[in-house]
Amino acid sequence: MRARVYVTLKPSVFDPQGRVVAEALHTLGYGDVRDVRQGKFFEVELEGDDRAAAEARVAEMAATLLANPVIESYRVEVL
Amino acid sequence: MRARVYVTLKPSVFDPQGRVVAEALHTLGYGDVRDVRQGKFFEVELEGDDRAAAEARVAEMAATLLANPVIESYRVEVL
Amino acid sequence: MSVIDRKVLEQHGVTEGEYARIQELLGREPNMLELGLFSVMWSEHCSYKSSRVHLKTLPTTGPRVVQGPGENAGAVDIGDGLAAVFKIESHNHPSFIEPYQGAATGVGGIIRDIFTMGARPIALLNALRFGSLETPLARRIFSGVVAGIGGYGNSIGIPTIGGEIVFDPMYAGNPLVNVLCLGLARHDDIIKGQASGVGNPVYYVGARTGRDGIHGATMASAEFDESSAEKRPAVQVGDPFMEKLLMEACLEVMKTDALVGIQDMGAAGLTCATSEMSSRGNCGMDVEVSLVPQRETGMTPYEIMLSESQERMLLVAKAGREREVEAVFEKWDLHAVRIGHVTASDRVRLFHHGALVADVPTKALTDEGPVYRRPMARPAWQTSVQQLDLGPLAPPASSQTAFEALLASPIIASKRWAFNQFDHSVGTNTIAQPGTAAGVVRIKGATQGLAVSVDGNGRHCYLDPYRGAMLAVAEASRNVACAGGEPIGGTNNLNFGNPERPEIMWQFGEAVRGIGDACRALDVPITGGNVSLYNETEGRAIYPTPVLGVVGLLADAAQTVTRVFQAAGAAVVVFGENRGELGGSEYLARLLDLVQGEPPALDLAAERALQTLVVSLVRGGLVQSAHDCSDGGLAVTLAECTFGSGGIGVEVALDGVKTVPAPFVEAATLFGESASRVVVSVPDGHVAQVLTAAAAAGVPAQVIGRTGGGDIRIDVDGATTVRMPVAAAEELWATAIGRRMQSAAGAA
Amino acid sequence: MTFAVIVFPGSNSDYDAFHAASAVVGAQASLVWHKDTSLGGADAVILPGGFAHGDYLRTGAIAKFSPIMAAVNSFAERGGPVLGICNGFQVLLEAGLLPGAMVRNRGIKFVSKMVPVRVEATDTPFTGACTAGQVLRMPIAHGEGNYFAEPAVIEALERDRQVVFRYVDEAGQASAAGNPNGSINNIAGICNAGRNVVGLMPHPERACEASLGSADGRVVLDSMVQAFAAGVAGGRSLA
Ligand SMILES: Nc1ncnc2c1ncn2[C@@H]1O[C@H](COP(=O)(O)OP(=O)(O)O)[C@@H](O)[C@H]1O
Ligand SMILES: [Mg+2]
Repeated sequence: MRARVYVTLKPSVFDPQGRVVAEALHTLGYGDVRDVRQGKFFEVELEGDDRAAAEARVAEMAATLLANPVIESYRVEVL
Repeated sequence: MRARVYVTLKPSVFDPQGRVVAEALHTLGYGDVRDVRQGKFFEVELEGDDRAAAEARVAEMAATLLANPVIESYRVEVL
Repeated sequence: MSVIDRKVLEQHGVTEGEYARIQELLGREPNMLELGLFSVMWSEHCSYKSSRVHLKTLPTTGPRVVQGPGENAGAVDIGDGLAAVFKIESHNHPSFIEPYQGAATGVGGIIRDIFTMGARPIALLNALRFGSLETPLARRIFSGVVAGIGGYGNSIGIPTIGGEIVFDPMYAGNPLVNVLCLGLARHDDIIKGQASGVGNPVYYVGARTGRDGIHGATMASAEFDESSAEKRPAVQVGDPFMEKLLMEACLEVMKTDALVGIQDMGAAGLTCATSEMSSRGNCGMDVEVSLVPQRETGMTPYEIMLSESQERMLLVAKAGREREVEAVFEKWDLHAVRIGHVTASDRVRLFHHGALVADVPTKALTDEGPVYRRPMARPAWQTSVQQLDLGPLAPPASSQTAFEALLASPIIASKRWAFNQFDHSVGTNTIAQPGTAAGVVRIKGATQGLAVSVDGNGRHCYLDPYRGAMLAVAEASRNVACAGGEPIGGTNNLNFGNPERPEIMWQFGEAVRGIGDACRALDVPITGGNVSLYNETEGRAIYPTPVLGVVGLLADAAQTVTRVFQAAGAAVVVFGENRGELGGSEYLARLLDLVQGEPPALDLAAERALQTLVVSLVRGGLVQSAHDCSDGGLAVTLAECTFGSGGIGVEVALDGVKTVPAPFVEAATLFGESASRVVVSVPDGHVAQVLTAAAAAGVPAQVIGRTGGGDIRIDVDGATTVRMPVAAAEELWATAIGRRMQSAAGAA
Repeated sequence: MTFAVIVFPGSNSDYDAFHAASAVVGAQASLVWHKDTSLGGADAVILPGGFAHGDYLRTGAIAKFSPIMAAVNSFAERGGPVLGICNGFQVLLEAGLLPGAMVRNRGIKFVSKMVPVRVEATDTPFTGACTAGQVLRMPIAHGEGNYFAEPAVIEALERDRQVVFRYVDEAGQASAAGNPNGSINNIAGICNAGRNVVGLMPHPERACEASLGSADGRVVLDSMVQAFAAGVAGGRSLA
């Protein structure tokens, strides 16, 4: 089984990485870029083939380790 | 318009962060995790509303700046 | 505008008495924005309302003091028209909530305080406290804090040259992250955070303002509880690249004489910067709040004024010189935005799209804040924790076992796991590698060098806050003395619990008294510092933890030594007296699980004589190494002198101290932590001269053995108590923390 | 001779390189702002350490678009000597002046310490004064110094002796224990096919004076000065 966890900074949290990328894109001539936010994702390979179980398990991993609930939110997707 | 660019390390490139996350998950008792790979994504807010144009434009940004073709591959998704 | 009722006041942390005073100062009811301004400026964090009466007693003057407390940082003269500019700052609460960002933004804040003064930051140090390394939470916080400090300081390119780290369950729910930054400026270039010149433009530059950290200033002043929750992001994310741009641009602007004054926006953000700058310059300021660059839409003047977004500066330029100032910022891709001007009034007036939204007398915010002489009471348990009766106890282990346990204790073990994540070589000024001495930097273009050390011992202060604080001053200045630095100035970070509790306030008062007495005796003026109160979780306070930062001046940066033995065949000399004091020692804590007794006695005159002696010996090139004797006592000190030497061992013979019950003689001799001791290694040709100098200075000195061989061997009263190959001991000591962290490889 | 040290907004070892080249080695050095378009007639270029544009995206990723890089490119094409140190190496990789890429250190942590580095090739302008196999002690300070290239590229680099520096252990062996960041084949530095462009992660400019813990790195800058002197004496200018 494979699952993905997408982790993003909460909307209210400042994203310096996105800021710098947006500015670089402006410099490169992409003036139509309004905003960039950067996130990360984890592709997790799991044993077993129970989708629902995998989803729950990966959500648990996200909550404990992969995302920092203080500043980040996450979304789990089973492939 | 909003588009997302997903950037991943090519399979041939060792992913230190993924490995550390996998090890940490094992320590936490998730022995069924076979492998973890970490990627990043960019959420790009663009002016205009031509989906095809946006897709082409964002793909160009990805190729020029957001991904390094030596080690990374990318995928563009218009939302 | 909503009504200001009891609930609103409570949310703002404003008491009814304080509210009455606000009304009196304004001559009317404040509106909500004005209440917000008062609440942050009168918070503990900004007004020092609980601590001020005590801080006033500290010695702050001296012939070298160029800038004492009151500005963004202190400064002391180091000759040739140069000044060392330095200050320490804490970021304890944010680092508990989000270790990486909390520590990173803490580093960012103190760096801004230094370059704001017109000084180029040249070094960072940190003092950290975490819970026991055996717990996952402490490891996670430790790991995040270390990464955060590195992530910020490394990027900007300021070397981290030293620090100290202590692990103790008392800090489990409330870690301490204190960061000291040292900068260098020419006296004439020191710039003050002051506004003046009616009509002069006020500029905002740096990161855009978001809703982050609103109520941050009040957060730092209130205990955690379950509900210190969501609403607004309590965590600020650091942007070291922005800070680097700001630093370079500001230092460049300062070289023009187009600048009047500048201040960073730290705690209480724009509110603090506008009111403090006007207050120092005895003027007023008009600001159009809507001109402030904003990161989010729909921000209210209240949110803009109270935001604590990072990496922002406020500056006042000379009218007519606007283009020059703007051009420098543009060079660095920053946009200085004119948001207001200096006025002849004595008020800060805020406008929103032209409408007056706040109008407050400047000094009311900065100088009229409440000052509390809070009740103090010596805790009932104080006397009992000071009782230490070794009589009924038996030593828990052989000296050899105890020695090995101490070397592997996270408090004593090498901190390389942490400092190998800090860039310490950038800047090409770092003379001593971290872990081998006080941090020492040279000064390019001058002969002088600077040695800096940060020290504190919460356990000592818990047992006796007065003496513990004195010991911290003594240790920090002794450390710089061992590097050949004459202590010339100090800064302090006072980390304590809830000052509304009389026992905590007593600890605070005692500690400040101790710092004052020690600084006076050692001639170390305090030029600034920081107070962090309410360090408790669920009613449990941390150890009272004053952290002292002391700066020492090396007449010649090349004349320095580290703790490391340089050659075999040198005489090993101990200065000072071993009284075998085990009270509050790491030995008792680690091996007997006992935090008990009185901390080691301190004779300040003897301490001063010792430090003066050591500085002169290092400067005279008479000693090859010098190391302060502290945690783990003489045995650990000797072992540390062999570490990093490439395996140069040591053989010494000690007389057992006779002040303890017989079964503890070895332990007290080896691991007792008597203060005012230094171990030096001396080539044979210099021994007589060194002993004569010690005698002349009235410092007890004793040749106890020689360097050489591959072992650490310590005999007490003729019997070998500790014997171990240097390599084995060093391995134990060097890897103790890494081994504990390995099992906890975790999230980045 | 004159070294041009390029200053990106986030460079933090620019003054260190400037100081080493001028005050220590005694050459001329000038700081060149990244928005400039000319190298001002310099004889060698140093891309210094730091975080050129914050490098949150990838190290060196944005720097390749800085105006000065066109001049650096054509200088390199004409055979001019270019040295990329740490972030400068990362910039050279991103700019395609050197092959390969950097990924996060194997241990994912920033690593700052003195390491032994072996000189593998002495026929570059920055290693001419070294002896083959000489081990230099220099500091490293990076979070992304884990050198990667596809196997075919690595093979070609090794075959053509383009590996200029290799991490070694205390015994001088290119062992796993001597590899601080996971770089393939312990690669610490490489050169281009023309051998005039050299990039390395360790910091020679921070190891030019014994008081800083090592003076071993000085030979890298001395090599350049000697190469220049020899070039001028031989009637050809490197630039
Ligand atoms: N422990 C202390 N001893 C001496 N001065 C102190 C101490 N704590 C704070 N100060 C001084 O009080 C002033 C205000 O403190 P500061 O921490 O700079 O406020 P902010 O957090 O807004 O920057 C500074 O001049 C500082 O040096
Ligand atoms: Mg301040």
